[in-house]
Amino acid sequence: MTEVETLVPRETPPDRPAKTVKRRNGWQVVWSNGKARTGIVILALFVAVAVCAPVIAPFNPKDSTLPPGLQPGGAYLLGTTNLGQDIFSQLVYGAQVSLIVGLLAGVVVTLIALVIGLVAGLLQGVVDEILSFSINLALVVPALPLMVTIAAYSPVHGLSLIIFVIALTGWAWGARMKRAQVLLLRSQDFVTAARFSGDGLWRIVFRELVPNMVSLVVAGFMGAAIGAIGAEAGLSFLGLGDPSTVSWGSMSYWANSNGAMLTGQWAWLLAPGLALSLLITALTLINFGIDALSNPQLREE
Amino acid sequence: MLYFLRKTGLFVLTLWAAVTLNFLIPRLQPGDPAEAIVQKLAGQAQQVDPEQIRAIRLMLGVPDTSLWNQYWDYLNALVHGNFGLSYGYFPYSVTHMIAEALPYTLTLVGVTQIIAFVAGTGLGAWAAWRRNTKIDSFISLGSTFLSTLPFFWIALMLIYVLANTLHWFPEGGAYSGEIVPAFSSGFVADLAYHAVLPALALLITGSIGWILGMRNNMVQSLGSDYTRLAVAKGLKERRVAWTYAARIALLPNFTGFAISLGGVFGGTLIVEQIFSYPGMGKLMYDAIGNRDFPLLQAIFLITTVAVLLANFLADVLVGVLDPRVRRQSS
Amino acid sequence: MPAANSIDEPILTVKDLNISFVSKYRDDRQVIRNVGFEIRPGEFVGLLGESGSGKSTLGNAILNLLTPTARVTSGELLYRGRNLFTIPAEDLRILRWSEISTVFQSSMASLNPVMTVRAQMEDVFAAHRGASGAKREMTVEKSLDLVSIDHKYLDFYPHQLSGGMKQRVALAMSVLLSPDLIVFDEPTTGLDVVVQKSILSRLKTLQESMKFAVLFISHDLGTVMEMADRVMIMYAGEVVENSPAADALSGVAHPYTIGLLGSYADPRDAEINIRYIPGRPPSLDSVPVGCAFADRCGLATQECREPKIPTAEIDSPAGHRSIKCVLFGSETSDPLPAPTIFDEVGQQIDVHHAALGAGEVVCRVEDLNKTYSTRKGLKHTENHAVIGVGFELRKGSVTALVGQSGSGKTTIGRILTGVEKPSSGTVTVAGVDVGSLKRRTLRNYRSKVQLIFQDPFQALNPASSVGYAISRPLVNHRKLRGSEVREEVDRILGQVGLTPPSEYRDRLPHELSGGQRQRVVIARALAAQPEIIVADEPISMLDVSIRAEILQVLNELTRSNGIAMLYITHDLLSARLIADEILVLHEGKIVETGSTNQVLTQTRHDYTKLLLSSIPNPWQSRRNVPSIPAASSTSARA
Amino acid sequence: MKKTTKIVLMCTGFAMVLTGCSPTQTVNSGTSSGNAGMISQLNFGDFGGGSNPQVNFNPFSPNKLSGTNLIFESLMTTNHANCDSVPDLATKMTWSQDSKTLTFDIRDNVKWSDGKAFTADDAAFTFNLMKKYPAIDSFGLWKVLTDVKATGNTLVMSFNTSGIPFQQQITEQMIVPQHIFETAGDPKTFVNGTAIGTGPYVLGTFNPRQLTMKRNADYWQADKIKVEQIQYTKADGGGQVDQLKLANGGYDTNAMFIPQVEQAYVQKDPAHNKYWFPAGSSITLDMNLTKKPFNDVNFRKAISGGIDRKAMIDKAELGYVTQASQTGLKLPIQDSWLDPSVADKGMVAFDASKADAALTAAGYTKDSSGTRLGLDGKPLTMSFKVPQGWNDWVQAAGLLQNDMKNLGISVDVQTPAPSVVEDARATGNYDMVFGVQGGECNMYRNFAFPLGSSFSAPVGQKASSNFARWQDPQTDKLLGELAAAPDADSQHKIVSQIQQIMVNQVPMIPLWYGAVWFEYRTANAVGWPSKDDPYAYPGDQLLWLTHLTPAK
Repeated sequence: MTEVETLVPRETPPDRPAKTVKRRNGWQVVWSNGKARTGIVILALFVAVAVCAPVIAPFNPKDSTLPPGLQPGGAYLLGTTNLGQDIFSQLVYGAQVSLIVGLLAGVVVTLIALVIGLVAGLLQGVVDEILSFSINLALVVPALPLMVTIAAYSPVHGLSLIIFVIALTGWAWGARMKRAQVLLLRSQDFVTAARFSGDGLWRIVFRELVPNMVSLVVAGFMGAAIGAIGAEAGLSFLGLGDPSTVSWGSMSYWANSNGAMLTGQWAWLLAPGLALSLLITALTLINFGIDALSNPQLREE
Repeated sequence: MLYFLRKTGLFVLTLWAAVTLNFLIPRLQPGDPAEAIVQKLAGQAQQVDPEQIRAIRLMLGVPDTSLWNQYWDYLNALVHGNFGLSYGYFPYSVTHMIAEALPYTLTLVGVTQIIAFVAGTGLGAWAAWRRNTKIDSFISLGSTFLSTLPFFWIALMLIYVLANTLHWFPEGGAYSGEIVPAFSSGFVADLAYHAVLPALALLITGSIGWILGMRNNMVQSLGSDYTRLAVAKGLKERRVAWTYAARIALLPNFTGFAISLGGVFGGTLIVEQIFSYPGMGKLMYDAIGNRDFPLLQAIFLITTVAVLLANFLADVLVGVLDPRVRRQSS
Repeated sequence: MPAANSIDEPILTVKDLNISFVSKYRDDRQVIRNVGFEIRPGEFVGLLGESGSGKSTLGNAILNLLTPTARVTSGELLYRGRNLFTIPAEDLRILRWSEISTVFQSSMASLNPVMTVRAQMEDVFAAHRGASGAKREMTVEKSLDLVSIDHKYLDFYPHQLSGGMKQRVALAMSVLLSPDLIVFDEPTTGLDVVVQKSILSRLKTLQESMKFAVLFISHDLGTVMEMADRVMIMYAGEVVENSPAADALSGVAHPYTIGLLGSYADPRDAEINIRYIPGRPPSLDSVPVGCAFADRCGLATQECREPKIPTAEIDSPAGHRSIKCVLFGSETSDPLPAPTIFDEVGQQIDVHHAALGAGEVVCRVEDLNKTYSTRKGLKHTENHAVIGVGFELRKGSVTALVGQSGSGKTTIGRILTGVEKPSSGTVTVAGVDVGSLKRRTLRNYRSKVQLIFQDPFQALNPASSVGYAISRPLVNHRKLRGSEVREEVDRILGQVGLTPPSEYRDRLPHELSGGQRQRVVIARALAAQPEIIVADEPISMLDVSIRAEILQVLNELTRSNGIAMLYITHDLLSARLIADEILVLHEGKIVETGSTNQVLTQTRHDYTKLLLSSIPNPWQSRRNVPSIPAASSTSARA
Repeated sequence: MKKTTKIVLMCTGFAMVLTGCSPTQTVNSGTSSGNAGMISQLNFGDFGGGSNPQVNFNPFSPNKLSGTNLIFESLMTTNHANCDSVPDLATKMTWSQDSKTLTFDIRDNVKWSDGKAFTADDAAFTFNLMKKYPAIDSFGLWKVLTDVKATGNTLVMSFNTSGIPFQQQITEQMIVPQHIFETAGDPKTFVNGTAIGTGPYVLGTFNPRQLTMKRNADYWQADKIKVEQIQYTKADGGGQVDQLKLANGGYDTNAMFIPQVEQAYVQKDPAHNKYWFPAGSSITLDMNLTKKPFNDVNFRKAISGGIDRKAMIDKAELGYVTQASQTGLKLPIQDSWLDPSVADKGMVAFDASKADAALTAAGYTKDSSGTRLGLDGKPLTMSFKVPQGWNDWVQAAGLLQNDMKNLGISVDVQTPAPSVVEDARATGNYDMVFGVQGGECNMYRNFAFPLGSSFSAPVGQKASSNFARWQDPQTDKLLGELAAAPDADSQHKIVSQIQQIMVNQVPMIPLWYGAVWFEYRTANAVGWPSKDDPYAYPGDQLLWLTHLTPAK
């Protein structure tokens, strides 16, 4: 082994009080990572914008009573759409959709993955075989075509559909990771020890296994959220989202189909793409910090 | 032996499940291909004569038997490799349409996937080898940033800048209309010329995953004892970097690469859509719009089987490349 | 081969070396502090230290393989006069392996898993085509002959070789270019004792024939002392003693050296005496002013807390000694301290024994068999892990189950705890056959049987506090509630020596040292008030200086609580210390059994003899040195 | 590795530019050089066939490529600008007194492009083929036809009822060569690659990117055809890219939607870039008349006045269209059919407060929070299904949603896939949808499809075209009379009565006339039909192709 010094935890002699021991919890590890810190700040800004959208946005994003097709400038920071809607206001409100999709789809995907991973990892035999098979199946069925097909044929379009589609196609990878992690953890001595301490299955799951999967779960959540935000934008761009919601994806869709490139309405096309990019950058940066939680080798020294 | 049997059994089972899913998904939704065709013909400014729908339904032979019967017919037809006639391109057969589209996708996406993998892996390895230098931050931060840009957005920007503004490349299509598609040098050059922009879009986004993945793996393998021992052995840098660090770091990427090559058969929907590239992705998008079940099913099937096969082959191949796995599987 | 005239010129000189780990986010940690030493041609130098002492960093520094976060802040590393830190990269590359080669700790990880043994060995020649003719005489095949490995293994991949074989390959590889210096970094850690012994003797033979110098880095003083001409003892980043091995064993040495040596004895001796050093090495973040060892040293005086600790340079008949301790003064003329004063170093362990056959039988194992069957294709192989084993565990007494890895000792432990079912035979506890227990009843059974694990780092949930871990058996098995639980947790923490309990109750495992963790593991086992404790190698992962301490805790608690303990180990010395009865297990069968004394002093079976000979004993190969000087004086006092 | 590969690719790209391997923008519109008085080539844009067009010049196929209608001709051509039938392969058409026999005089001296003579037998064969294969009888002609026979140079068709409603479908049926189709097997799956026809053009070259049609020198009125070659180019990327190409003058004519046409197209080349978006069918608001509150005529009437059609026209439709008349007629082309008693030509004025009052008067009161209540006292909510991707409709629906909100009615705009909307509409599983109604020359078809009870079905079963499920004996009676009405006068009378039903009963709410997209350039050819000279409709290609002359 290399660097024994960095891997061995700091030790305190029993006769010396432990006051010098600083506990670095998960949040501190993430925050101590410069990239992650930047990401958190950007994300916080987005959240603030989304929450305060009614205050920040000068117009109702769906209000189509403004003069249509204006170039950026003046009262209309980024111009107006062909329908006479304020692009800047749409951009501000779009943050809401992206964040909500990211959050909800992330939670749903993570929950499905966690439950399936836990069950498959804990129960051996037929249940595990079936679940592992489903995981492998879900991994090989091409996600994008499936997503597009379901989205295209769904009788209802809207955020819930997008979240449903993302969840349906996105859970398998996380489930596989979590199953592997459970298999690894359940063979650990401390799990055996908990059994010898008389703990029941549920307590072992929630006190011994789950807490040790936190970084994996959080990283999985971030990954799912990033994927969901991207997928929402992609589906919306293909016109498979809900065109009446104001999201960055649907803005791009409308900009593209209404010839923003043609009429030189740059801001209409550029802004949502850049906003998306910035949000995903923020989440990716935070994920670096979370990686450091689970993989000390990546910690910034 | 048992390992192989088990693997094959699983493969067949997965195949069956995928085939069944392919059958079910398009059919679980309402809608009628004949209506879709008539609607498309009529557009928004012409009223539709109900007789037309009847006639087209008659023409396509849209099945009206039970789902169960359709399923058996479907399985039966599959076994015989008969995918039937496309609805959207009636009277052309599904096989014909796929044979038309597949070469474009395979060359464009296949070639770019390979280039993306080679380039991405190389860049990732280079960044890891020079880790914590400017080159490393340039490569890893640059690719991280690019990876956050929405794919369609990159494609649109490429079109705008390189095609619309600078006129360096055509906006879309696989070749220009004047040229007769044939295996002539002129046509191949024209194909390549048209493929530049979509390939660029695919390369930009496609190589990022490999860059970041390779960099991570390689950083780990560089820290490993066998690499450090290789340095201690006084091996030349190149030898250490490639034979020791990169070779092992490459293995986990390899499976992913094989699977992505399998995915090539499905085309890349968004690229082909934006660049109107006549490949499998665009064919599928049209098939969805046309409710062209026979075509859609076949595309799904090909894609899934390709991914499955690639997965299977990747397992075998990794077994060849990685003696550790070889032993477990023998 | 070093030229004859350079025999006294050091080949490697380290001068005033300081190394720090630097980080953007915390203060630099100085891990190597003012280290200087020399290695002469053909010399066998041992570098000793516990985990965290900086010995591996020092080894890496000599190979110039420091990780990017480690910075050499000052000092020189001279190889035959050339500073390896500053010579051009290509010169360094050429020098590597042809002059200095190495064997890493774990060949599991140090051999490239995707290259054959031959390819990895031939790589060396390819990289050093310019090596002189003499060095080319060695071939891959010859080198394998040197370590007695069949040539067919050349075309094998590392994972197809056993751990011992891999280490032999690594050894063969290290001599390919006949280097003048080989750095061994814990080369036998993790290997079975018997294998370890054979590799070390092979190394010794090779070194004697090829005359290369060796820097042997290890935590195991016993092993090193057997082989080394000279030993360097590291503590908290400093070399506190650098002496000929014979001098280090003379009983007059740095108190830390004395303390470390206290952990060794010959288990066959009628009366043995083991000492341990209480406390832990300081954290490298806050090394105390003055002598870093002062906090643990029974001989520490005010002088030891002064910032400048002098290094005594002493010439002895065996060679030169450098000792950084105020007891030795600073001038060569200063007299050596008297041997007797070192009696105050460390603490003697105090263990009790029960008479053989005393105490009621709580567990009876009869004709136990365990067969694992594996199917590989159509081939069906059976592996008999345990064959016809029978023994009894008695209240308040300790039974040691001794054997090599793979002897089936762990399987017996797992069957006894109900984790696995026997193929045949019975394990009877309180009239119930353990093998017949079902899920529900097994849970009850576990309140009677507890486990102590080998690896304290794995045995505690990193996410739960110490208090939580200990409270679970109390709640589940003893049905305690509320404040009862809390009081009992505190009481048990006190029992295992983690006082004051309030200091430890809410800590997370990573905030504890290895020894403290093992105490927590013991506390958790005790909390269930079991009748039987199965301890599986409970000290093998701990630092040498504190092993005895944990043994003492175990011994004390089982006896005072009237618990029957099955102590599973490969180490006869530790068995000698706490067991009343020893069962020697070899290939699934018990080959020898009897009272501890009987087994060790009237050894009948060859296998037991082999195990005994594998125990590192610093004094064994140096019969000229008086046997166990510290022991004689303290046993007189006891 | 990456670097080198990329450079190679770039080099191929550049090399082609340098060696003149033409980039797209030179794939330009046609030129008028060449033979004096001739136009050497015009570029017509897309030629259909999906993303990967395959050879298909079978006039019976729904997937036939554009240009098929330049290869084949019909007996008569309808001028959609004034609904006149213009002689083509037939020189004359005569109805019998009872409207049950139709006689065509077939033109002499017409040749198939392979040199064989065209005869009345070819025409008879064409119709009888449709009898044999009902799948290619797109308009169900053989429901009313009983016999088609060629005698000399006349073609006689017999009907079991009045054939007048089918006149346009019969005259417009493209006539195929018997000598090719009788050996071609099943006409459903025949792709007709040789494309032998009588029309002004013959097939030039085809690949999935480009289709060219060459002038047929043997065409019976070849002297009127000045365009030597027509080139169709596959639309790249649809939307933006194609629009850009149009704006840059890449097409001589095209039929595509282009946003902000003045700014994005005309302004790019004001001298040559022109457009004319004449009216097509009415885009209507179809309400499910089996449901409350749509079954209440007062409700329908009231909300009709509360819809700001002008906003829809200006915003969703970018001002390209005009308001549709409540009469169901396509104005101003069908002005002559207008019942003079209908006020304002049936143009419903937007008056939100009046609509509000009317709703209240009809019993739809508002509660304290301004929510409109139904007659049952529950808040009025309704869904509006709009096909996903039909963007102008989606935007118009959004505007309607606003209008309804102002009336206190909440409308939930849903945008499922088009097929889902169709399915919902056909089975009556909807509240509100957009419809495309009328606009044809034949008044029976205009009103029968949306209003005839025989085209309806109970909720749950698929209706064929009367999706609103208007069931009215009076309407059915009028439609029956209209189908049989032999002369213009009687037809006018009946249509007036139907207009009264439309205006008073409001079975559907026409909103605007769907635009027929038509952009054209006068750089190479002049004589296009236009707003100022609407001698033909954009779809009447044969009519305007015979009018085009080279630009000066």
